[in-house]
Amino acid sequence: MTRGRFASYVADNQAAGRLVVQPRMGFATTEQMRGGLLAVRAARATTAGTLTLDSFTRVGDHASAARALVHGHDLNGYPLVAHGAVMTRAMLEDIAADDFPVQVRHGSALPLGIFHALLDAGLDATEGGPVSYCLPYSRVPLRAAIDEWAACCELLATVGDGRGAHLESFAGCMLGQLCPPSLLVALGILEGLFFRRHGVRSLSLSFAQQTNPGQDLDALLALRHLAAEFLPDCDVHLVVYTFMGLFPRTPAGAAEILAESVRLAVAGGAARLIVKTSAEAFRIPTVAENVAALEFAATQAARCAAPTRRSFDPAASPAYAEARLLVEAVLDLHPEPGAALAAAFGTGLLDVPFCLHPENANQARSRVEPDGTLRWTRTGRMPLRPATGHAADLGSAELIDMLAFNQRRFDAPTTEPTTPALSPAR
Amino acid sequence: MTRGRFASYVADNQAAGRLVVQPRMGFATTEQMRGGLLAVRAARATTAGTLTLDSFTRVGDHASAARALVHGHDLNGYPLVAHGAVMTRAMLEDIAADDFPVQVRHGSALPLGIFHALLDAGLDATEGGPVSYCLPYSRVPLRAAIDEWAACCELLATVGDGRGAHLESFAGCMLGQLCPPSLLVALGILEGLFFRRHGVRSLSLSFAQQTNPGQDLDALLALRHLAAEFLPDCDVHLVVYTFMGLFPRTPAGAAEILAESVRLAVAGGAARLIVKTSAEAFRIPTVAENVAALEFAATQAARCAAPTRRSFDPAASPAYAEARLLVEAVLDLHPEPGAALAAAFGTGLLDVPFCLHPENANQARSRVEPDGTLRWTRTGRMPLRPATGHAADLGSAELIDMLAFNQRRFDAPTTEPTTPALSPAR
Amino acid sequence: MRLSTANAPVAVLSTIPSDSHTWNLVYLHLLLEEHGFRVVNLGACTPIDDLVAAHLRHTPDLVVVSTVNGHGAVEGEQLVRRLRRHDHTTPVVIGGNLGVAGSADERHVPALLDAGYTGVFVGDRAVDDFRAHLHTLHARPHLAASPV
Amino acid sequence: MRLSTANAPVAVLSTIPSDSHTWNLVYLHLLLEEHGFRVVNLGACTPIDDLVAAHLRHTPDLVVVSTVNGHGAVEGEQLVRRLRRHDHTTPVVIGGNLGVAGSADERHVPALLDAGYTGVFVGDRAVDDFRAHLHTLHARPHLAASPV
Repeated sequence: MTRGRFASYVADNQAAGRLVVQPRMGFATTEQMRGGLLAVRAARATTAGTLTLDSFTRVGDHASAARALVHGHDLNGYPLVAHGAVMTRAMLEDIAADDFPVQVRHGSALPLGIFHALLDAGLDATEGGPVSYCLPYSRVPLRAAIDEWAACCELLATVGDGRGAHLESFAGCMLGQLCPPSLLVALGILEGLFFRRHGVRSLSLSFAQQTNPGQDLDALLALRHLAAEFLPDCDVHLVVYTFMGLFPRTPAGAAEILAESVRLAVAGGAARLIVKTSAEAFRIPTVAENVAALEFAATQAARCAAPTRRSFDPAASPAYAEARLLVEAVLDLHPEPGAALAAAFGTGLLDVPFCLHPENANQARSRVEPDGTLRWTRTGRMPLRPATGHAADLGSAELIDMLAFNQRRFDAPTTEPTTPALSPAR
Repeated sequence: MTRGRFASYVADNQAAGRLVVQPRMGFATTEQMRGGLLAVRAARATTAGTLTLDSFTRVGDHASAARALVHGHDLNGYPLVAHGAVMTRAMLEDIAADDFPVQVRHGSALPLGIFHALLDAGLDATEGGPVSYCLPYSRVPLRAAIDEWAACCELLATVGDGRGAHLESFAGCMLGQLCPPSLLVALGILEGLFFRRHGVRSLSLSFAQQTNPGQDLDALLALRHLAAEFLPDCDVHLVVYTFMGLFPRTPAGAAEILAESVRLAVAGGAARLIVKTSAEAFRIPTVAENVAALEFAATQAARCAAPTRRSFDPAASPAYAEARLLVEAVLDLHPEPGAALAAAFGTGLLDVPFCLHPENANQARSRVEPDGTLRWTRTGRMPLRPATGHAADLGSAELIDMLAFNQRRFDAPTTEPTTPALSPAR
Repeated sequence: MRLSTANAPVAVLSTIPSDSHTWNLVYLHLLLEEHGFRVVNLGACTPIDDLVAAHLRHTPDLVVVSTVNGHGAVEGEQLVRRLRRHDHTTPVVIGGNLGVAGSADERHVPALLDAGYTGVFVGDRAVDDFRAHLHTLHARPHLAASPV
Repeated sequence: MRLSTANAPVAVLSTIPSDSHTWNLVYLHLLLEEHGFRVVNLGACTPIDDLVAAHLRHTPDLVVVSTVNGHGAVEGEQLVRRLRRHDHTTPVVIGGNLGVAGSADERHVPALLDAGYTGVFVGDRAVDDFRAHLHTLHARPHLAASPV
């Protein structure tokens, strides 16, 4: 398997027992962005760099991004297309290298311009997906996103010195929270198959920490098992995201949720972790806060036992069972993964709970159990069974309660049920 | 004749009796550049905007320009390609318009990248030429510059709404000083023919103020007459440059040399003037100094008598006689103006005095007479006769004396011969 | 996300063109329903044209713009100016995090009210204030049919 | 620009890659000739590769870099570092306006000397100092054959 810069770095470190940790980070000016990357590179941790793009760039409104730069207004990320390849190469000079690969994170449903810009700038790693960057983040018709992502994958597949570029599916992070893991796992495999169909062979599959570590570990192991089954000819690594929802507000709570995500990554065989910081509940973190989180995560990872190859019994895994069912049902719709995904959402065979995209059925509902486990309360037309004994209807107060589950779990652990042990849920 | 934004603005103002005045101006950042353009636009004068590019961009070293921007180092102009089209459009937003056209000034021998960038940014006026931006400013082989400028012209000719873009020949400014005007006029006509051959029909021909106003006026009138003869099917206007050499150091001297260039422009029927400022002898002028110079020039222009269509007798014009001889001799070499120019320099039929380009014969020499008139002391293989009674050899002290002629003439006018009257030299 | 009566007042719920956050929209959807509204929820990254079209189609009794990505001050203003070309009277409110520096949101309030919003809800009390505002709307005659 | 004797010392005269000014080069050419040098004048915008090639071909007794466009501090340093890879002994001097802010040139002098120049000439006395420097070079044995 040939690997580009990003995948080689991750694989080499995983082989050496080191977890690659990575921030979310994007600043408006090249000077700020360079400063942030230099700090991440210098952190006492095995880091990869991140260029998070701003919201204007994400939606293709580069004129607004450029206007903000000219007038000295702030942006919530790095405007890659407005700055362009020449400036971005200079910004990355003597930073991005084989020992410090940089990934572009963008959130765009129609990212062809972003793909051209990042490749022109000499970068070769990014993330997203036709479903995972369309349904949660846009009103773009799914078919348009699928077509454009196909073109993006084919562009990625042609670049570089024959090693190709790296693409991470964001499907394991859909909406950040409240989605039962089996659907996240299924979507990850389906986007992986889509990437592979369009020429990308170096890819990563993501999974975002949810509300019960046992359930999360089961999901991560199921994802790894399914990747081996469905993508045997690809170079695949797993990436874990520290919880993306309402974040603990206390320093101790923020540290503990981050530590839990590190343990999940190591135990689940993930090669890479996207961290959050103690400032996350309040504002966009500073560079120093990001560095502190990266170094804390690295320390935690070093303390974990070396990941033993766990015996994983698919027959006993709830996530595996549901995810495999969903993947196979979708693939039965059409031989092309893209067309199959479009048909699946069109018919409600896939249905992301709480997702407002016009083409998502939005009939499925889920809830957080007292122990943090995510359960289906309504499955719409998906071939899954909802858990019994729950009202599907939900009020605003209850929603807030569910969204704040991890905040309560980590900020006031003594008043909550004991944090569940880290073993796969049954 | 269809005209683009730049040429229409200039022609309309000339028809209304207003001289368009224009600074040299280029800054590193979009914020500074926007501020400069806004100030020029707001000046109490009929102004056009200028984007002068930096030296790195001029030689195609966009990485160095971008590196300087990222590290906050200064640049001596606006790095158009490093900033790129998206940022430049934002920089120009609500500034560049039909009532304030902006011209890109660059000095590049191989400017195709610059042409693409300026057109992408929505601009449609620039300047230079295959000879005038190659011989004085680079070591680029003349044939390479000619080929690239041909491609640039053909690109310009295809853009816009069918009105095409505007191109100014810089040939009338070769080396800025010490070149007898007849050669400058001839090169202007030859570059104009080259532009026309490659599709550009909206063009301007330049002439830089030298050391004797009578000789300058004769040259400008000859240039206009030759343009009518050789470029009858083009939209052509004339542009005068305030003296480009060692500038007077006293405020009074700087004002008077600028005023003299205004009188030259008006009397010679030029539509546009590129000004210099009172700071010119010491450093790159500030925005305020540029605005002051533009407003001063406008005031001076308003005081001049409306330009009467002077009777011009080509048979009595020294500049016309020599320029026409040179143009016809060059055109005899090859039916293609580009190939003819290359052959002319290759054989020494054209020879720019003091020009160090490896393909310039550099056998011709000139000197400044006591009254400021520029005369040939050696003509190399050009079909011209040198003035008699002069040694061609020149020492360093004498060179400095000649370069400083205008400094002396305007800084200490009482100790010098009376400033010659503004009437064509005979 | 539940059925409302046909004569219930209508709220169009939207965000700004560059904002991809939706949990705020899911929450407000439920909250507005609990206050008797039928909700047209336009979801993430709503182009202003889509909002205007929805406005003209649904003739809502209330327009709610919720944004947290930091571009609310800029795009929120553009949005309401566009909307006000078509409609000078319907209450249009905005809330969330309006700028990149969260705590400085208050300074954007006057400009947004000037631009055409009838309410701007920022800071820790934003949700409470918004709920109170919904109750004052209920006092208006054409909304009286739909108490919570 | 005049003929020199075959055994005259050789000066390579250049500017930096981005500098298109040449009157300074024309002047220094004459000045160097008047001090007995045969001059190889490389003209405007000399790429560093061209300078290195000329240096290797002509094995000059002196290299003079003159620049006025404001990039001298940056490109002048790159230039001499490249040259010093091939030659540690030949005098290499630089002068002119080294930065965009003319009067602050003095601050670039130490870095340029560190990088490998044997002389840096800036400010109002630059030309006088350079002429004096040329006279000190004449005191060196291999240049003794060519007094002014």
